[in-house]
Amino acid sequence: MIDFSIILAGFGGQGILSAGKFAAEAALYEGKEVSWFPSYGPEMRGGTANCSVVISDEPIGSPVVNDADVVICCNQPSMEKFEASIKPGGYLIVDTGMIKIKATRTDINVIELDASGIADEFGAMAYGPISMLGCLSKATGCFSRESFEKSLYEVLPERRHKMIPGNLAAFDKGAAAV
Amino acid sequence: MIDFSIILAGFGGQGILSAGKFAAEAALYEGKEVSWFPSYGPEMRGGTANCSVVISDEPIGSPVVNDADVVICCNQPSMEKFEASIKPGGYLIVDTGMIKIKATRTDINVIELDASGIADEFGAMAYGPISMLGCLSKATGCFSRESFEKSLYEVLPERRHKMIPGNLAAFDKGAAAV
Amino acid sequence: MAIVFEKTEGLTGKPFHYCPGCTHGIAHRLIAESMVEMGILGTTVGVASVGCSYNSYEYFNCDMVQAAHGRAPAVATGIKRTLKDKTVFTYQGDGDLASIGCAEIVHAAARGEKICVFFINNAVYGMTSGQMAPTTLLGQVTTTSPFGRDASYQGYPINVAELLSNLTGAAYVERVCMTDFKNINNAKKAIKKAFKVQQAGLGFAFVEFLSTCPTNWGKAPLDAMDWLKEKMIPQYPLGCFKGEDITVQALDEMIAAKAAGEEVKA
Amino acid sequence: MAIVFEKTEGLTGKPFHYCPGCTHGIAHRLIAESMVEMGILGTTVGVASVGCSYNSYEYFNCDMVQAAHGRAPAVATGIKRTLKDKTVFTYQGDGDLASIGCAEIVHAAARGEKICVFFINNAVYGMTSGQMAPTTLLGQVTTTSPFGRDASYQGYPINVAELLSNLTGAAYVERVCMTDFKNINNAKKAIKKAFKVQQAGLGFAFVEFLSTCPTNWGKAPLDAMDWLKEKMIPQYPLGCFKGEDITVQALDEMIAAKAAGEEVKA
Amino acid sequence: MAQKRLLMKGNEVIAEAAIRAGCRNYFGYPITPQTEVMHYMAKKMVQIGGNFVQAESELAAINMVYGAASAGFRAMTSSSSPGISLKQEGISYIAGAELPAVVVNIVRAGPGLGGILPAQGDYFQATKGGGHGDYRNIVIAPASVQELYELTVEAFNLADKYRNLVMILGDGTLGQMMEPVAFRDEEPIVTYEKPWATNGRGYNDDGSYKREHNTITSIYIDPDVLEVKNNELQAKYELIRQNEVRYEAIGLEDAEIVITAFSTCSRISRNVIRQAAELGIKVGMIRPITLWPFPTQAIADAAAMPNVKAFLDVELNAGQMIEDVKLAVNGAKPVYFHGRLGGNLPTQKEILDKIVAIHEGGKV
Amino acid sequence: MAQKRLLMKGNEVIAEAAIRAGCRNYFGYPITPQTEVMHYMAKKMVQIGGNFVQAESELAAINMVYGAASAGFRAMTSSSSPGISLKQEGISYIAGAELPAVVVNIVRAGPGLGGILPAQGDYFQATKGGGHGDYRNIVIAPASVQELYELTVEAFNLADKYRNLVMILGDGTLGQMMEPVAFRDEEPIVTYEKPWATNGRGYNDDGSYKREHNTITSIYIDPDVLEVKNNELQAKYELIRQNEVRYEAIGLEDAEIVITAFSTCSRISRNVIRQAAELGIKVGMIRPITLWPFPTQAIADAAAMPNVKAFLDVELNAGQMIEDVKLAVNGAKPVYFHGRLGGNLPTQKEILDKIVAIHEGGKV
Amino acid sequence: MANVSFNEDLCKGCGLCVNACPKGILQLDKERLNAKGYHPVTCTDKDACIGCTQCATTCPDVVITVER
Amino acid sequence: MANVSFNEDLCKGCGLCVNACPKGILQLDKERLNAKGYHPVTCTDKDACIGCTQCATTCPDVVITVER
Ligand SMILES: Cc1ncc(C[n+]2csc(CCOP(=O)(O)OP(=O)(O)O)c2C)c(N)n1
Ligand SMILES: Cc1ncc(C[n+]2csc(CCOP(=O)(O)OP(=O)(O)O)c2C)c(N)n1
Ligand code: SF4
Ligand code: SF4
Ligand code: SF4
Ligand code: SF4
Repeated sequence: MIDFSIILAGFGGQGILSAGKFAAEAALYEGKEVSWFPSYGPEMRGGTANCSVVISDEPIGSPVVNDADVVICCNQPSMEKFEASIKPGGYLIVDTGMIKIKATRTDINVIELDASGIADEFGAMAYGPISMLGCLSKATGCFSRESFEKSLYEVLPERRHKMIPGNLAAFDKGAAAV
Repeated sequence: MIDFSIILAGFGGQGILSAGKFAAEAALYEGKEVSWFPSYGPEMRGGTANCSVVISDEPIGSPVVNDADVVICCNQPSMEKFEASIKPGGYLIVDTGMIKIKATRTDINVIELDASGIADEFGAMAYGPISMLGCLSKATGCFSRESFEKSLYEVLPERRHKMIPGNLAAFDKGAAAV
Repeated sequence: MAIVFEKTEGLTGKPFHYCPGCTHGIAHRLIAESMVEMGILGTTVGVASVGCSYNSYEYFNCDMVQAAHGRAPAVATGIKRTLKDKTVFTYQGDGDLASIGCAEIVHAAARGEKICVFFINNAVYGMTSGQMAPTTLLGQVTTTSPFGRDASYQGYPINVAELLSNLTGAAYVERVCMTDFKNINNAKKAIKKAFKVQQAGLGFAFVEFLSTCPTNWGKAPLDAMDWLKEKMIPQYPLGCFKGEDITVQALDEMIAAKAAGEEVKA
Repeated sequence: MAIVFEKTEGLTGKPFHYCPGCTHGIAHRLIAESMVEMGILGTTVGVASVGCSYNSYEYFNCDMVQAAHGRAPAVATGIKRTLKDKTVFTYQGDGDLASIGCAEIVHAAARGEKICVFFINNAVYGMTSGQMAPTTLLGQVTTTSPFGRDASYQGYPINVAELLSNLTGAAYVERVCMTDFKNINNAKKAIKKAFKVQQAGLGFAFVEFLSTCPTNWGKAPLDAMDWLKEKMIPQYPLGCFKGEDITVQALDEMIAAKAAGEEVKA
Repeated sequence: MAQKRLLMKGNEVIAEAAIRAGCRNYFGYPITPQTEVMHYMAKKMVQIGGNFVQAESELAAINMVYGAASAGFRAMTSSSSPGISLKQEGISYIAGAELPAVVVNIVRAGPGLGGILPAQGDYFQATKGGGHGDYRNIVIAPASVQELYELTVEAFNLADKYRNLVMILGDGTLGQMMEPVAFRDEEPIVTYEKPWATNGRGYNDDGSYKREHNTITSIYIDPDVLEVKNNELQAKYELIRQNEVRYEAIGLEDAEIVITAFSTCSRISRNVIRQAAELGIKVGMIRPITLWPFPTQAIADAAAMPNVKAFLDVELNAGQMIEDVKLAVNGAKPVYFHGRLGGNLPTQKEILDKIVAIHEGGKV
Repeated sequence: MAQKRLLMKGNEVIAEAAIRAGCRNYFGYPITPQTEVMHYMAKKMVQIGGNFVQAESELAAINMVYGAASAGFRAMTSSSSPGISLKQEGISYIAGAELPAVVVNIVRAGPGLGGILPAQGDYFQATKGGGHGDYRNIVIAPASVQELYELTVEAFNLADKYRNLVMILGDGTLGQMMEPVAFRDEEPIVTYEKPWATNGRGYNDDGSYKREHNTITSIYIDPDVLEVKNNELQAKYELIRQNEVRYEAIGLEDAEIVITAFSTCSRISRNVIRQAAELGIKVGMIRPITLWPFPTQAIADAAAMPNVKAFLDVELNAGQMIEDVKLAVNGAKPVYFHGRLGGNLPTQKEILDKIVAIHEGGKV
Repeated sequence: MANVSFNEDLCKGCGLCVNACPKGILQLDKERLNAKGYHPVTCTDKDACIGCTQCATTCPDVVITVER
Repeated sequence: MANVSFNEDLCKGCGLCVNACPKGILQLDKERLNAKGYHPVTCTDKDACIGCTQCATTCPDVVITVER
């Protein structure tokens, strides 16, 4: 795997940046090279947030992703902005709870998931993007469920380990949708 | 005349810098290229003052004089400092009223003048250096008495023209000593 | 029915990029309305600074210059000296004005520079994500005072209005807040008075606005308003610190006299 | 017969380069004597600034750092934070401290930085040949106010001691002069008190010295002294503006307590 | 033994590395995109009893560094482009007074307030002296978060070794990105005596002073003295030039085109080399790690190799390091340029297109 | 008609020239050796109703210039090396906002507080950008008091023409010396419309505004927009490179050795050429008058002449302009260097000795 | 007779106007998100509006127009 | 019994000590210049010195030593 690239995008506060970090941590756990890069550009105060994650077997070139293998969209503006950035044959993962429009491209794989529904169900916004990581893992195999689980234990402080089962459940729900 | 160079040196307040300007003005009046450069270096607050004047038929190179054709000394520290800077065959003009030591070099022309005596006689410090300009003019011909006189009229504001005769008299006394 | 409240033409209409509930927006509107109501939008040059309001030049509908961080009073000086009959104001945050731009504001005041300074004190650096400002309260947690501002380590808040009111060149210094209808209207009065002090040629005019930063305070907009009232006002009391005695009527007379070409004695 | 007055070992003995009658020399000596008498010459680091005293590091016999123009309080902060048990002072002129270094002095005071600042106010820039300083008096002729300082064009003098005394972090602020035996002795008392305020850990200590600049005032040394008394003191009244109530005895007790390892409450 | 690889943000790694290098004195003023250095320091320094001061400005910050360094301590500041411009006087003073100090510039796009995204537009400022006078900073350009760590530690050693300012020149990409970093168990900290430090003369038991008074200064009012001082500085710089050049060379042995690029651009270019190889074009790279001293000889040597037909310099600016590349190549081979401005990064494709054009255009 | 030659100090001539060029706005902070510019302005501006402000610092001064220039007026500041370092942020802002402004640097010896005597150690800072980001100042290096006058007037025209900062780079020698200067009866002032100026929208009779609001800014938070802006800047710089290079060439037609030198060094070198001729050595000179844009082509052309065997670059620094000379020569001929530091000037003899050594040492 | 209207897409759902309204007739619409992703303000009882402008005066984003 | 002595070469002839001396026994020596070119201070009546140190305290150049 060389420079496998993912963009995660949505509103600020939805847990987008953290989800990106979990993805990177999971791949790191597998011994991959990884990078995570936040958007800290003009839209910073506009209420949107996005980040790029790159996973690779080789040292990573640019951590800034222009053409993505996968785009994970958690709101409509992100979808409008990033759909065009997906490589042909790549994946678009859409939170249908938030996004009412449909993907227009036909040369990509579109995965639809009511991630915000899952978030509601689990009682916190952050579970939405986590469920979409489930889709990502299942659809592309860029990291495994096991690695995701292990990385949760690694990254989260002890006192937050009680949240791991919930995260895994959300992850699995997402994976099941693929 | 190419880069004929003069150093004037003494205590601050003795009228050294002005005398240098008069010399430059006189030569300018003769159509020469001239430059005047004050010492504004480390000794500034130490109570000493000196300046370089260069007179030339060609555009002037450095206005800062290292090897002088003429050195005019109005106090002992200056003499100690600048005697060595005179070109062989050049001139050292000494205010014997202020300087008790004797010149040590034998390859230069030494002109001695009780310039501070003249200054006392004329009632103002500034006449001392002016009288030494008389020596300078007479000994080297780098500018003429006429040019000096004319430049006084040019440079001094009307209300100070009454001082011109005194300056000329001091100049002449100096010239007479050569 | 007639429109009794609508967007002023003193604003361009471009949507503000400020966070929800941030009172930068209120201050903008008040200044813009004041310019229009006083008929000086066409003769005013504003100076934006560096902070969340870095691009306020896109909002104010008068001519605007964006200044380097902290240097707005110097930029305004350059403008006012060349455009003596125009009105010049700066719009600055507390990091900008009280920290990096401390020398410029003190000296503009000391020179009695005939400019208006609108100072947004939100006790924090907004734009760069919530660092301690010179106006941060003791005990307040920020990204650079993560254990709360400790006087023995990080020093004391600076009361800018009080400090500047010490300088002879400062003609008018007032502190206001924008927590409610009454205070917002007071704030607008202060803005107009500041403009008039400049027009009358009396010297430096300064209005400090206590302002919220819900984002970096980590508070909901309404809670931020409460925090401002409960915590900030005790440290930064509202009121006029200089030029209280100058009445608007007196100012109007001076301005009229000046317009008529008479020499004004302050 | 015993020697009752001689050059202190607090000075290196290198002859001062100051102009005849310039009171920089007196201030130097007083500070140097104070350090020796207090037994802190070996534990003090001084910070020279940029002005006629740029090379005061050649005169003071303690460790000395030469700082960029106006930045001495920042340099002193860097030193004091790393050498908490040493005594740190700056020596700054009015151009250096009140003009270009305005932000640094205000913030060192606001931070309550535990340093002493010795401020030489001679109402003019000495070193660069007599330009207007922030402390230049109204009407005073300088090379950059050739027609006399005019408030409407060049603003008003800044009373630095009064200004800084507004800041909570400033523990001790006093203004002295060196016009005669009594005042010179008072000045020395102020210096010692400032050092003690630092040793007691109370915060920022500031002594402003009204000083002559015969050269740039165009006055003979004695006339300069008279001008200082007649013109400067009315604008810059002598006295203690902050910390008057702190007695030397109280300070000594705090210092002793600190040495004994007790926590001091200011 | 290297520890486990942790995913960390570049800016935080800089701060952690400085602390590991024994730096207990941080002075800074907030600016994007380097603020996390400050945030990390604000917390950590309090916890470990170090000094963290949020200065009133970048000017104050660099002068606090000057003070702490004078007193003999490791000290640092960090900022980004406009803030670094404000430090230029202080940087020149540090050079003049020969103080060891570390300054981090996480470069953003300029000029003026510019933008907050990554750039390399401060190359000239960093390497040729943005301040006044003849002086040199040692300038280090890490290309990964791991290097940010290792080279920051090294920066403190170099600063002390040469009594010189060391600048870490990163860009917004490096500062903001997370990448794995493996910390060492023990840092290779070299301790230097600082008998020149102004930390108090000290007293002997008999009340006499331990030594004469020390002074730190950069003014030498006598030109002859200053000239000697300046010549000494130049001699030191020559020594650094001889000893401290660092660079990475890739595939020079058979390269037809040699890319010169540092930091982020070198990362992207590394991938391009792979892609070009697939097209049958042999591309090598010289990546300066020290921008000053510059790997002039390495580039000159490459320029002398018969297989090398051209150079392509890639930067996030309008062409700055290319001058040093050209000075090294000295006319031996053509030097081409590809740059992006404003905060945008070049894509692999852009660079590859340029390579192909150079290769095909008969220009090689 | 040129008027009578007056003996005047360089610094005063700068001030007088600026006033003659229509500049009515001076903002400055005192520093040796340029203080006479201020003193002259302090008096004259009051007399002619212009603006003179002694700013609280160099930072404030450059930002006052920024303000006055924004309002559409000719404005200037002057300082010397440490003060110019403090202006770097402001200079970068002026570049970013494309404001016309004139900045005078009467260079003194550095680094740090350094000394107060003449130097050329700020060449890099002036020409390559001491501030952050990719920008260029037009840099003019007069070599006599007469040129100080003429080129200062020209500086204001160029600034307006290109909406660019023009720096007059003098050294302490030029600022402090008196030399004859002949003022013109009338100055060749070119007036440029400034519809972009922020001087108030103005009202029509019906109360409507004369125009939309103007804004002066240097921030473009969107990288694509900033890249466009940056490319426009670069295009402007290219235009200036094409149109505004100025230099003086002496005796190139048969020169064996070509001296490159600006300002004071070129004056001294001119005399050396005469002396060398007496020894039978043919020496020529290229004297850049604009340091940026640099006379690269002229030097490249000279390097291509068969009679030219070598270059000797003479500067008051450790070797700065020599990089631009070498970039122009591009390896075609050897380039030697002679420099003095700390405030000292090279003597004619030193330079001549170097010429003879190059000539005899078989190096030619 | 008064009327309050909203430039809804500018609303950031901060709730300051809700708090300011003396009649208590403003409310954030938790059911909807506007283009910016905020729950916009809405008036629950248009007829009760007295046109006091307190909401509009308090709104930082100049969302509100009031007629009377 | 007191004695005042001068490190004459450091004296800049500013006259501050002359003014400070309560006994009026100090004076600038207008006949002489010291190495620095100033007329140095001199004591006109050594025996009258009371050793009050007022001259020394006032001297900016630390020229004066007083014994008592
Ligand atoms: C010279 C310089 N230093 C630092 C910055 C980074 N910076 C941008 S805004 C800001 C602070 C703004 O805070 P404040 O003035 O309080 O305004 P607010 O954002 O709170 O409205 C800083 C430090 C900069 N742009 N330029
Ligand atoms: C950055 C910078 N700006 C300006 C100067 C020039 N300068 C040297 S001393 C001085 C003023 C000193 O005046 P003051 O602080 O009042 O001290 P004084 O000489 O009167 O004792 C100035 C402006 C400088 N060295 N550095
Ligand atoms: S960060 Fe704070 S000051 Fe800035 S826009 Fe948001 S709330 Fe307002
Ligand atoms: S210029 Fe003034 S301040 Fe400086 S040494 Fe002379 S008298 Fe003292
Ligand atoms: S105050 Fe304005 S932005 Fe806030 S909820 Fe009300 S209408 Fe919306
Ligand atoms: S006070 Fe000192 S310097 Fe002045 S005359 Fe007396 S001894 Fe000399």
